[in-house]
Amino acid sequence: MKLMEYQGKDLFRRVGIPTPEGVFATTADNVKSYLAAHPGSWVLKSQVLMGGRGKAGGIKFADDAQQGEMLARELIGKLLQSIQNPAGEHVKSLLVEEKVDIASEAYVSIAIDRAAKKPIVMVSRFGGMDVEEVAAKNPDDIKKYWVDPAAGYSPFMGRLLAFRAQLPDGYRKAFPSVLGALYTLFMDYGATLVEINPLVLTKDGRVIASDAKVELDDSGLYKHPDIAAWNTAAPADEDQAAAVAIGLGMSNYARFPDEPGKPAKTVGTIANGAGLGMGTMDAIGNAGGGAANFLDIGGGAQADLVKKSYKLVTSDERVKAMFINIFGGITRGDQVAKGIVEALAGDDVRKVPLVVRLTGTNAEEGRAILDRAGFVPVETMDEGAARAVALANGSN
Amino acid sequence: MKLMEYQGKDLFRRVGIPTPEGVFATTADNVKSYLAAHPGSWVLKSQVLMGGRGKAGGIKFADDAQQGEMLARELIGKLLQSIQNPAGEHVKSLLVEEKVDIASEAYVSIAIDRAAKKPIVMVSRFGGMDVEEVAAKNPDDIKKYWVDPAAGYSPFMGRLLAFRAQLPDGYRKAFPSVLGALYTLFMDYGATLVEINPLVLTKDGRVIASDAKVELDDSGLYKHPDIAAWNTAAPADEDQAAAVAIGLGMSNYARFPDEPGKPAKTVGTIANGAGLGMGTMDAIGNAGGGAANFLDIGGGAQADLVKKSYKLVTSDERVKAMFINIFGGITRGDQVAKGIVEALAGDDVRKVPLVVRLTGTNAEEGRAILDRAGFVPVETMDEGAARAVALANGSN
Amino acid sequence: MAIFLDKNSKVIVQGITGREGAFHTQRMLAYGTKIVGGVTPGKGGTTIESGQPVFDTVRDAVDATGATHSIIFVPPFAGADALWEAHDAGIMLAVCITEGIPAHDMLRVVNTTPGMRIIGGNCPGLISPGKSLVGIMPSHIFKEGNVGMISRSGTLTYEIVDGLTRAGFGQSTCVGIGGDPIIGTTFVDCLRAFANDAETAAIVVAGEIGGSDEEDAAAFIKDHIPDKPVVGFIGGRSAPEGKRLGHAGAIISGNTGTPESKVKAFAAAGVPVADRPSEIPRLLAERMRPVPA
Amino acid sequence: MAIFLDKNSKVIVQGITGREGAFHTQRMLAYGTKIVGGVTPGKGGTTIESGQPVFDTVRDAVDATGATHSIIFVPPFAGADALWEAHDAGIMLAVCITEGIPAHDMLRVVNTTPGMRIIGGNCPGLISPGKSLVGIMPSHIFKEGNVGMISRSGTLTYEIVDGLTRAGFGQSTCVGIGGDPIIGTTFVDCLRAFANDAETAAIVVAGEIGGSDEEDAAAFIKDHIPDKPVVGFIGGRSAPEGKRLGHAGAIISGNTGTPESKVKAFAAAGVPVADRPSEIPRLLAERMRPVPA
Repeated sequence: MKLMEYQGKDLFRRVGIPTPEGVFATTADNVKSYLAAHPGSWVLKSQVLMGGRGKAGGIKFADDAQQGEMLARELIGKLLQSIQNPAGEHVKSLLVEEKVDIASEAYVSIAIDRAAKKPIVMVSRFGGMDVEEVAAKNPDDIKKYWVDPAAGYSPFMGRLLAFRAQLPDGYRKAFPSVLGALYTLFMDYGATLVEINPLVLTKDGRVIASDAKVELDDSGLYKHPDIAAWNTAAPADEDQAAAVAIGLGMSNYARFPDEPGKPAKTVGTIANGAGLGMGTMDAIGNAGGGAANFLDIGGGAQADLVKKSYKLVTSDERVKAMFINIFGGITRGDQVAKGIVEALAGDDVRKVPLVVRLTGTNAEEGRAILDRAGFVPVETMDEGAARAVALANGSN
Repeated sequence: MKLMEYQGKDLFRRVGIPTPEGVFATTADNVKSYLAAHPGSWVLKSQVLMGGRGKAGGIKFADDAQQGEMLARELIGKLLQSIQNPAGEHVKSLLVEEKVDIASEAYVSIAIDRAAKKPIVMVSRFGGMDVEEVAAKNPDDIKKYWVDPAAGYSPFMGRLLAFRAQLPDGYRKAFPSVLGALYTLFMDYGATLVEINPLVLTKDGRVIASDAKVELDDSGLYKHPDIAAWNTAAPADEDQAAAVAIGLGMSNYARFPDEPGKPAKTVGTIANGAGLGMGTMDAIGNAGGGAANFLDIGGGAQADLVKKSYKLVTSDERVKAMFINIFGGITRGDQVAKGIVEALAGDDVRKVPLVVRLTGTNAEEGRAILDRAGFVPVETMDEGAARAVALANGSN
Repeated sequence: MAIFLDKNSKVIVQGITGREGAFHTQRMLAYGTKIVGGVTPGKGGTTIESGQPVFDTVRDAVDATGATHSIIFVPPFAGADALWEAHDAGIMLAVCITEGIPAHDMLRVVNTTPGMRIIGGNCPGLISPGKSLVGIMPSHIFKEGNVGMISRSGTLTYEIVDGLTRAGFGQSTCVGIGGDPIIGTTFVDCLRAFANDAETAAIVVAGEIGGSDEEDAAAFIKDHIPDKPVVGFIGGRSAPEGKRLGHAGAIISGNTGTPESKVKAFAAAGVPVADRPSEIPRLLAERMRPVPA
Repeated sequence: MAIFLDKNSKVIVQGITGREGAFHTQRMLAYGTKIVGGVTPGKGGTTIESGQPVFDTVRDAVDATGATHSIIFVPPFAGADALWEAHDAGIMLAVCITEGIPAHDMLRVVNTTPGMRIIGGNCPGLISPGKSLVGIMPSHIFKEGNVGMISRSGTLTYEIVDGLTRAGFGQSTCVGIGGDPIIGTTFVDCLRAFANDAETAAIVVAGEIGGSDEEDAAAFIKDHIPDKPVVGFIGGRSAPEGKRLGHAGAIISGNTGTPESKVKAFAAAGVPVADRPSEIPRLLAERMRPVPA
């Protein structure tokens, strides 16, 4: 679960990371009244999850209430688009923050290093810019430290990184405790990424988190019902929301936008297991078609979930044919077949030409069910993919 | 720092350990009005640190407000005495708690195992009684588990202990989480001991901490200023308070009560280091005398602390002679000598015959200072002890 | 002797009386796995229908049976606890089927269970065909042989193995390492074991987009496996960038974890990458009967 | 070769520019200790008056000097951090002088610094007389020789060593293990090292009331040190029960940690316990010239 900046900063304040003064606003009136009550120079920051927000015009500066109101009206509802996010994202809210006098900008983040199986801390004195660019140009400008999660964080790690990354002197006193608080957030809230870019050193000597990027592990969200509710209140991704709505995991369904120069995404796919799901997409591609989506029904799916999944995939109007590819392990072929038959029998689903491949656990029982419904499955994944592509292209 | 029961239960509630309904009371009127507002059967528990409170008559039962007020008047101000604590302790406050219907009583504690360097959890199905007696009679009735502090607590430990200790079935569901909360308390508050005796299973199936014994590590108290303030508000031990008042550690000063059949405690002692402090006491004993106290000025003490320590020890009217025994390491002989000379020069101290032994770091400088004040130190600890005992006995 | 698991390995099932645990216990017994008992707190002292004893704790189970292997079927919130309990009881290898264990739980578990090999979580388990199955794979598709197989995915493994078996390539051991961000045993751990296993003559590595496990595997193969043919596969190569697909690992962003990066790494290690699972047997066959020099 | 420390050990001082650190650095240098540098964050790149370089971090210090030993003079709240930093940098032995480190900090440190020997905290350190001093002991009272000495107390060690030296018994190594509840190195750790040290012919163990370290030591001596004479001492034997005296260890309650229990344990191991420090040389002398059988 990706958090918006204002949500990330809420967590920052809980663990004691200094953030700029400010207020969260959903209307231009909010902004106007806050600025009227708090004269000074303020920044209006669009609250979106996409990258490249600044370049897309999502950040504005206001020196009085009138200007603030005007800019807020301009921003709220605006569609921000960037190179990373050509589809763009609508601005629904703003974070209004004090404009601080910047002496220096640093970068700091903590993520999970899968290979090392440890949290990795990264620090650079080149903050406020795209860190991947820094990493590409001069990898040595980013200093890394792997924390042993058994021992946990200790301040020397912050000192070591500050010295090695050559952060300006002004950071040194605050940095070990800011990093310690960030580590606490990372561990206590089950984050997969926490990032402050930039961590600002102000001209009057304060160290402040000017931005906040936080991603939480979905599997651990149940430990934090208050934060899980943030997600429910504002689902960040339509596909995730749709998946959750039918009882799938958040990452079990994804639609793929059409890509110029590639085959149209006209084949819907359903498979059991993420690996086979990906393999099924790839097979559609190998057969010259375009998979409209990825959908993994998971392990041990019952008939009802299969039915709902079928309905979800066919709700995408682009889908002209469907390939259901099941290699039973925990998942039992009879349940899948039952779900297919029920789905096709219902009045509430859009019917498209369907190819089924069914093997593994209880495959024979499943084939028998499909057989009774007059449906003959294919034998292999390659064969099924080729057939589904042909059907989507109007052949039979 | 030992906590009173009501303070321990405050911490229990912070970590989610169930405690009986109730209220803390410092006057009989408190008790009366609470019982008037909350009809039922209540227990009045004297808040003291000493053991054997129940046998000493410190626990009473009341069924209405009038009875409660009467019993509270009786208890508050009463001197409780037990075999463990013949000197006794005055009751200053009460904890009034619901009288629960007990189905079963278990014992659970977590302490630091010095040898294993790990927290040790102990569980017994024989709660509500003296656990040392249980341990002595049938050690196998107490089940132990050593937690790896790097991995921390996990619920299987609670299940394992509940099964091994044969706790009644009613405990099983709640026990792993109660123990987990107790472990959290132990770690988060830097406890050296947390004990629930008894952990009650009520007839209506609740698992409740009926008593609370918590000891916190003094060295870690600075991390919990709110709790450290409890201690300041109600110092549990006069000696500890006196030590802290002059700038010593809480455990650096202890007076010893007179013991029947042993020499009168007439020799005051001051040494540097706990080991030498104990050795000095022992030397007084070996010389046929009685050390009135233990006082360790610590490492690197300055003259002022030596002066204040002298004043503290001689404030005990039993002290007829004093033995100051210094083997300089971090502590420098000149500072000690300076402190002694200043103490003896002051008008505000009671002067008793004094023996000084001074060796180690800067001993020569120290001896020169004493020499200038007309004072000749002895050469060895044994010699000094013998001389101090003789002086206390009126010889010269 | 295959890797990690042979026919004498004594296995217990944590969660033996649960729905999944009970179902797969019977499947494993049917395959010949030496299931010596199981654990369900509160059901200690009973036996399951097929006769295996149930214990309250893993310690009890290990003390009574001498089990060295465990397979775990518990809900996600209890996954870390089950692994720690297995470690505490002296289990040497634990297969964690449970899906959805919080990543930070696993982070702490893998760093505090020295000496215990963990397979998974979120994995289909382990099979040494003809010897023992400690997992949930459909066992009939496997066949005893000399190809070692490692995969991040469950069902994709079945797809590939099915093809291998049909083509006549039996397997020494197949390991589904799991697709979660933090797993106990990596490709490299398995490769190290296969490299030293006399019964394994060739290896199939079935990876996915995302993460750097495949790149790490390629580097290990290049340096340490000069003498056994290895064939690779990368699932999800047609996925658009930035999409999270089921396995938390399978997300592409920046230059790490792209299909190109993985294919390049395998190529540098002399490992051919199949475009589709059905190609794997052919690539293997070409390399298992090398033209004499 | 003494134990833990010899004349070639390269030592750094954590907190070298602080009051205590600076003072004892000069004392150690005067004794001949190979102090190769020190650490004070923010003072990296400077040198102290006697010429040793100061570094910002322990890693920098170890990288530049190859130090293997460290002595720590930092405030209590920074004690655990200093020990973890030493471990992180690959220090093999760290002497922690700092007094008052929270017990739970030490609990976590000693369980998460595998491979590094910690002496202390709240200890006077380590000396191999004539070779090297990594501690704060008054060095002039020590003399090179073949008696190993271990003690929980600082000043009591001096008292005893002074007596040994005056009686002609030099020392191989003296270790002040510290009096805190959780310490890095115990009596048993030292005894194991002394048992295997060719230069140590006899051992003095100076214990205290409280805890069970002396009982553990006695058990170890009984089982593993049949051939070297050991003499014991127990401080605080005249203390009334239930009084906490300075060292957190020195508290008597119940039957554990009583003087009787310790004396009995030593007696069972054939270890005489001196009634006063001044008796130790005599007890040692009686055992170091055994009557020929």
